[in-house]
Amino acid sequence: MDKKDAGFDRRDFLRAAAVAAAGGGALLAAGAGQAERMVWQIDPAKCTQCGRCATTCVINPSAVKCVHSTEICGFCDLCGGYLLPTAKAQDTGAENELCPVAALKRKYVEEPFFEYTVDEDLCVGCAKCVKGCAQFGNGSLHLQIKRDLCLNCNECAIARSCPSKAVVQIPLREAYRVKSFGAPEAHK
Amino acid sequence: MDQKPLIPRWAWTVLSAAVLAAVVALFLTGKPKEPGPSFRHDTSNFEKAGAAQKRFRETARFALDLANPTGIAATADGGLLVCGENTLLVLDAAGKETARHAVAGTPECVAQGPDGRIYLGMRRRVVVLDAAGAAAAEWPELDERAYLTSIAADTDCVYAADAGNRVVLRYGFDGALLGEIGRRDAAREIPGFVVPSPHLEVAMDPMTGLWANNPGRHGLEQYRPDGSLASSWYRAGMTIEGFCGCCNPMAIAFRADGSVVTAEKGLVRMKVLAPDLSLAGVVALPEDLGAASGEAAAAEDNAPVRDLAVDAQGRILALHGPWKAVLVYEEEQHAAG
Amino acid sequence: MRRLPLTFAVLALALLAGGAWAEFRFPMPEFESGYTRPPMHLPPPAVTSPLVDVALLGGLMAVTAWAVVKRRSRAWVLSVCVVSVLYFGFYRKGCVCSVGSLQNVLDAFIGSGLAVPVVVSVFFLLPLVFALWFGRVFCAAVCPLGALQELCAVRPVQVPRAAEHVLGLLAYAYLGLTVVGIVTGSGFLICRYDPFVGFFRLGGELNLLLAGGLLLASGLVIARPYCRWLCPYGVLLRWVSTVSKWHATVTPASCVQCRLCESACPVNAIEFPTPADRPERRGAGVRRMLVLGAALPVVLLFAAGAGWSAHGWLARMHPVVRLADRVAAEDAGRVTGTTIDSETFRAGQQPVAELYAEAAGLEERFKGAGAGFGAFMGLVVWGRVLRLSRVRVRKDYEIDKGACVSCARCFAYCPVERETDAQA
Amino acid sequence: MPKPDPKPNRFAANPPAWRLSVAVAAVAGAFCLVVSALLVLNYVQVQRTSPLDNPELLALRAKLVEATGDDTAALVEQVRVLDLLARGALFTSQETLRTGAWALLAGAVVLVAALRLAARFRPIPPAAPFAPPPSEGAYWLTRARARELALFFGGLWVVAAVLAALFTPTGFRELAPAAAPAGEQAAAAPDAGAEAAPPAAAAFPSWDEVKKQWPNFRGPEGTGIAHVAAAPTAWNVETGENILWKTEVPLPGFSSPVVWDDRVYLTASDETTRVVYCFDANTGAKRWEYAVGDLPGSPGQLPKYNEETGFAAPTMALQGDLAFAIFSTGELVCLDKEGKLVWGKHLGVPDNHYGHSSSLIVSEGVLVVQYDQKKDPKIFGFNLADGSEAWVIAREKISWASPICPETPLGRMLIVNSSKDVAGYAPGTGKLLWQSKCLDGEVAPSPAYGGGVVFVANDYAMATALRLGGAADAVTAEMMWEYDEVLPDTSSPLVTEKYAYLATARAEISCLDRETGAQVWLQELEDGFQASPVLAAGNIYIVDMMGVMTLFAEGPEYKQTASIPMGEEAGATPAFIEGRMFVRTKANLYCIGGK
Repeated sequence: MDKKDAGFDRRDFLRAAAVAAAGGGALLAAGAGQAERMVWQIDPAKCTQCGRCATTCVINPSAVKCVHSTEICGFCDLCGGYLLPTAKAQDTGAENELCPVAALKRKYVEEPFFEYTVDEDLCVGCAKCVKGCAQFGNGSLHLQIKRDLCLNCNECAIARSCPSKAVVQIPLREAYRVKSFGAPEAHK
Repeated sequence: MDQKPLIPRWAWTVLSAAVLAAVVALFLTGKPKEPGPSFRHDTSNFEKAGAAQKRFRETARFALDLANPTGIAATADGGLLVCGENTLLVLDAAGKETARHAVAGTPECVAQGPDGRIYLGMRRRVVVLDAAGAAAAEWPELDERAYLTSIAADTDCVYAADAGNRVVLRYGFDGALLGEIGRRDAAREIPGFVVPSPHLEVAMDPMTGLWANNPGRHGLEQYRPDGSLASSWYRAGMTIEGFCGCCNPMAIAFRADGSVVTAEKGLVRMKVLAPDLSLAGVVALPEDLGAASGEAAAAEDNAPVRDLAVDAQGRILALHGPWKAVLVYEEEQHAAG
Repeated sequence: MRRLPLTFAVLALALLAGGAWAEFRFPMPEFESGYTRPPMHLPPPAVTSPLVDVALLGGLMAVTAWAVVKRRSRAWVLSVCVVSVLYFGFYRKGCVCSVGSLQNVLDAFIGSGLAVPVVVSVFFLLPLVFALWFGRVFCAAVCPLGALQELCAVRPVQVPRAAEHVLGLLAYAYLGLTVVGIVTGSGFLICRYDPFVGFFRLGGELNLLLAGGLLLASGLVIARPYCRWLCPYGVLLRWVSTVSKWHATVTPASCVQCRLCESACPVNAIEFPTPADRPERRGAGVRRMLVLGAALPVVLLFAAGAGWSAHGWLARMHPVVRLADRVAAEDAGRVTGTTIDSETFRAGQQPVAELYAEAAGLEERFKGAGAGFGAFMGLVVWGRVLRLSRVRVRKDYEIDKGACVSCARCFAYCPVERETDAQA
Repeated sequence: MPKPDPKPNRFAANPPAWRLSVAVAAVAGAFCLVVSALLVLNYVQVQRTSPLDNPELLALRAKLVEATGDDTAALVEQVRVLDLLARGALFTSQETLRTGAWALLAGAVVLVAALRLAARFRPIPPAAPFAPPPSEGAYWLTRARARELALFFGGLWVVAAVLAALFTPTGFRELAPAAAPAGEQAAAAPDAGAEAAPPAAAAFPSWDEVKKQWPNFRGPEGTGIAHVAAAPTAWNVETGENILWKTEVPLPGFSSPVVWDDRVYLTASDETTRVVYCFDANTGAKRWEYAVGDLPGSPGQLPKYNEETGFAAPTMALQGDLAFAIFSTGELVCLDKEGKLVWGKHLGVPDNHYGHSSSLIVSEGVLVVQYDQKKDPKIFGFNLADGSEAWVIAREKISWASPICPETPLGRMLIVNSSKDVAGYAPGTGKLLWQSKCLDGEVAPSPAYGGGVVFVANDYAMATALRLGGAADAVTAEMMWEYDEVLPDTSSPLVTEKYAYLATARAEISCLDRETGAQVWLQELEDGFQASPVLAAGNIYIVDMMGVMTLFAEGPEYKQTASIPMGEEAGATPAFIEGRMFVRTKANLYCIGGK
């Protein structure tokens, strides 16, 4: 064994000092522990429905799904989010559906209302329906990053490619920015 | 083990360098896939649709000195009434302000009766002014849910559209509530109004038949004074012929020839339907009304056209909220020169 | 701005908070059939306790340190490798990562100033602290990237030392670029170009997967190419490790100069004893050192200049500059059609002039950053040259503490080791 | 007897085991190769065209849109079938990727394990890399070579950097937004009779000279600031007190008077005629009048005559002996001091539902014509001498405001409102310097400027103050504050040392703090304002629609100096030269003097 390893010498002191300094620095960086757990979310107000959420997420299919705030839904028969603008009939025929993967489901409620729900197993987060709903309807459909699917990458690939900077990092407790009357609700 | 390795050591240098070069190259050349046509929804062409059928052009614009105009109506003498925050404006045919009456509260809609009296639909009650604009009467307050959005008068009664309760109220000139029209009633085969937001409209056709829009069903319904459904017409669709989205048509007005002018929100446009309700011509498209999807205003207010009227000269008057102006449209041939 | 009537305004405010249309709506249609609307499906995040991560990180490094320094057993090191690849790799999907944490810490100080979660700063510091006492035990087995490569390094060969020295410069460049990226707010390069994370996630961008595959495949014979020649965090560990206290040694006792370990080290970390005779007169060596030392400032200036001159190219790593490029090209008719970004920009409120101004401002920042980067690289290259010119007499086979990743291969090659084991 | 070795000999070979593991490795390797090849193939396919973008399907959908009647049903069927296939394809390909990945992972694990065993069972026994101890030189040689290589690569870095510098487009500074280059010389029409352009145009007067004059709408810079030491504060049109002269103006017009030396100019019009009047500034006698005749490029057709605007809404601009006038018909003329046409042109009937009303201004030897209209709005810069185009700026929106051209710390700047934004241009070149989308609606008020602050306002929009900053070649305009209490619909704002003033059609005048936008005071008067306020000798002058001229002190509280009826309606902004004021009312032009 090397002699100078015995006991606590100058080098050890320097090491300890270095560690202390680094530790202090780290705490500084951590804002003295103020830093909360941040998660990625889409700001529905900024989203311009470019469709990149479907293609740029690191997982496949994307962790971004369409969510539906039924409290601002019109339950219209002619739904801009469900039907192609060129649709010849208002039914569930594939030729009339806007959703490329038929993830948006339509169910008759009562004359003249229809319920629309999203099948997240199919949804790829392309925002086609979101745009249709915003343009022709109430804007009750919108995209959101599903926390259970998202890997919460250090640098979100979607955020990087989002042309309208709609993907933002927010504290977990504020997570799920969904459209609704009133303020964005926490998910509990 | 032999002295000379069978692979010379410089080979490893080459291999390592090559691998690193390849890796860096891969880093620099990678780019994510862009969404294809199946993932992109291009709606712009629907804003342009109908440009070919334009039969009208804007011939004048009356700027209004009025905070937040809400309703417009044509008067018998060729002038027009515009109501807004605490105010009722009287304009002449040239759009010059001839009188201004203070009103308590914001009328949502205005109409003139056969006797020249002016009926203002406040949120929950009807206020009556005489021809000179002096307060004449105030009709009883309606219930909490009430939300009057449109008012019209014919020779023997006044009709007020209550969007909150989804019915049209029929009043006598004295303010007596004579009846309710349009409440859902399977027995009388009345489908009932579907009104997600306050855009229930009533209008009188030249033969003083009562018409109302049914926004949720994208169409028009004609009622007899007794409240029975005379006829109904719906055309849902995003093409220029149809009505789409929430609450369209959101405003209607009849022209002398019995054709009807309609205004839409969301996909903001104005059209004229012939008496047989086929598309007779397009009046204005989103870009004419500052509501093309590119424009910032589009996001701010998706129903810029607040109300419609047709004046004695047959001109179409559209009340543009954000611009605080009355847009005057005339049919092409008349407007020439 | 329009003055909305009161009700509109009130609801508008409420709605704008949720980002919906600023528009009056009646409550949902009341359904006669007694239908009630379905709730939104908003599942909570799949959170794994950060404590587990930290505990495992510390624990595994402790085990590795023990295995390398005390137990001197490669078997242990390999088993830790397996554990960390399974947990940090496949289970945590490579996204709690010391290598990446470097960026968050930098970002906190010289970047956006966003506070760093405590866990992240711990992940950044712990390996460095361990390196300070035990050398790069983190690289040895705990870093999922290193562990993966270690497992794949089946029959390593020795790359000529000259090549080793030169290729090693690449890692410094990567580190430098990472810093540039963070100073200028261009994003986290290390995360973007992590070649192995794709494997842990069983999918990802093709180019990165290919790159990773290439590295692993070549890694069968060229041990740990990423660690040695690319890893930016490795550079820090390298620095710290050179002053580590109880770093592993080839031989447990005194060296018998049997030369058996010469071929043992896959990363050229075993320094040979210097031959008795000098290559040149002492004076010559000294003079060279002096010349090199004197030239340093000039070199730095020159390198900084070179870096500065490359700012235009570097600036293209920033999305805004690329967008401005695109818009300019479209306006000048150099390109046809539009991209999603340019369309979105044109639909937005920002005037073109402003975009150009922003881009211009960024280019300014890149001038500084580029100069700094250049100077850094100049320093690195020159430092390497100086180190290679220094003549230091070595009697034994020693470990280059900086380069050694404590993979524990060499122990088995040392006869003294076997002696001591036998006596044990 | 020796204890058993705790670490078994790691260099003991085991040929059979080796053979086995090699065999396994070979199989696993082959498997991995195949699988990864397939995966890459699948991946690339899906990447290139997503199954959903199947061109055939897209084509069918397009066809279906057009389709009518009987062929529809068949098409629908096809679409449904293809659509199902496409979606199937998408999900299967994703499934394939997933399973493939797992398979590859398994294969890789086996491969690596087998290889490791193989290596284990046929180890390379420890041995010196080369039998003879390294030749004495060899050791140093390696280091020397390493050193040289390092240097060489250092060199490579530099070269790379320099190459990078050479081959990247850089410098967004140069990348100024497109201002259309000086177009081909537009048809300018020197009057047949007139002698060549007068020298006045060639050498244009100094700024100090211009400051003494009232060459265009709202004074020398167009900012409503009069550079006079004294201005009349008391007069009476009935008694004639301090009225130096009064002249009847035959035809109506909303344009404001402009003054150069001893000449006062006006434009006027009715449905059929457009006239330029020149009066003697000292006597009020009409020197000459020029009725606009047929100009080159004239479509021979007039726009709809709008009582509200008339054809004579735009105010003229002067430069030495040259007088420039534009009418709402699109007719633009340049007259000399004798009233002879130097040049004239027709800019085309403006597509404008109220009628064109933007006034002219001359700066840096260029006549600026803001010609914002519905279709293809433009700003022209014409050379004074011959009316040839110096530059043209393509614009986006219609407007009724007038350009101003103040001297800013960043040089003389042309500041222009449109119905969407306010923008700054270099008057010499028409190059866009900055732009801010802070306006909306139909903008008639012109921008105001003072001490580095640009102030714009419009009804149904906002009042916004912007601070000019940055460098002359990279001007920035950052928003300081907004205000929307009371807003003007035609009257232009005014910015002074400390304050910004607004006058509205609802007869309100509000004074705001220039730095903070805080409302300092708000005063309600009798009648609404169309004309714009002017600061002259410490008082702010503004005339309301009913023709009452109000004077109040420039300052933190409303102190009315005087309120004097002009006897009839007035829509024009008064003109000031030292000690005198020129006021146009509905039918008259007054020159007012006195202390």
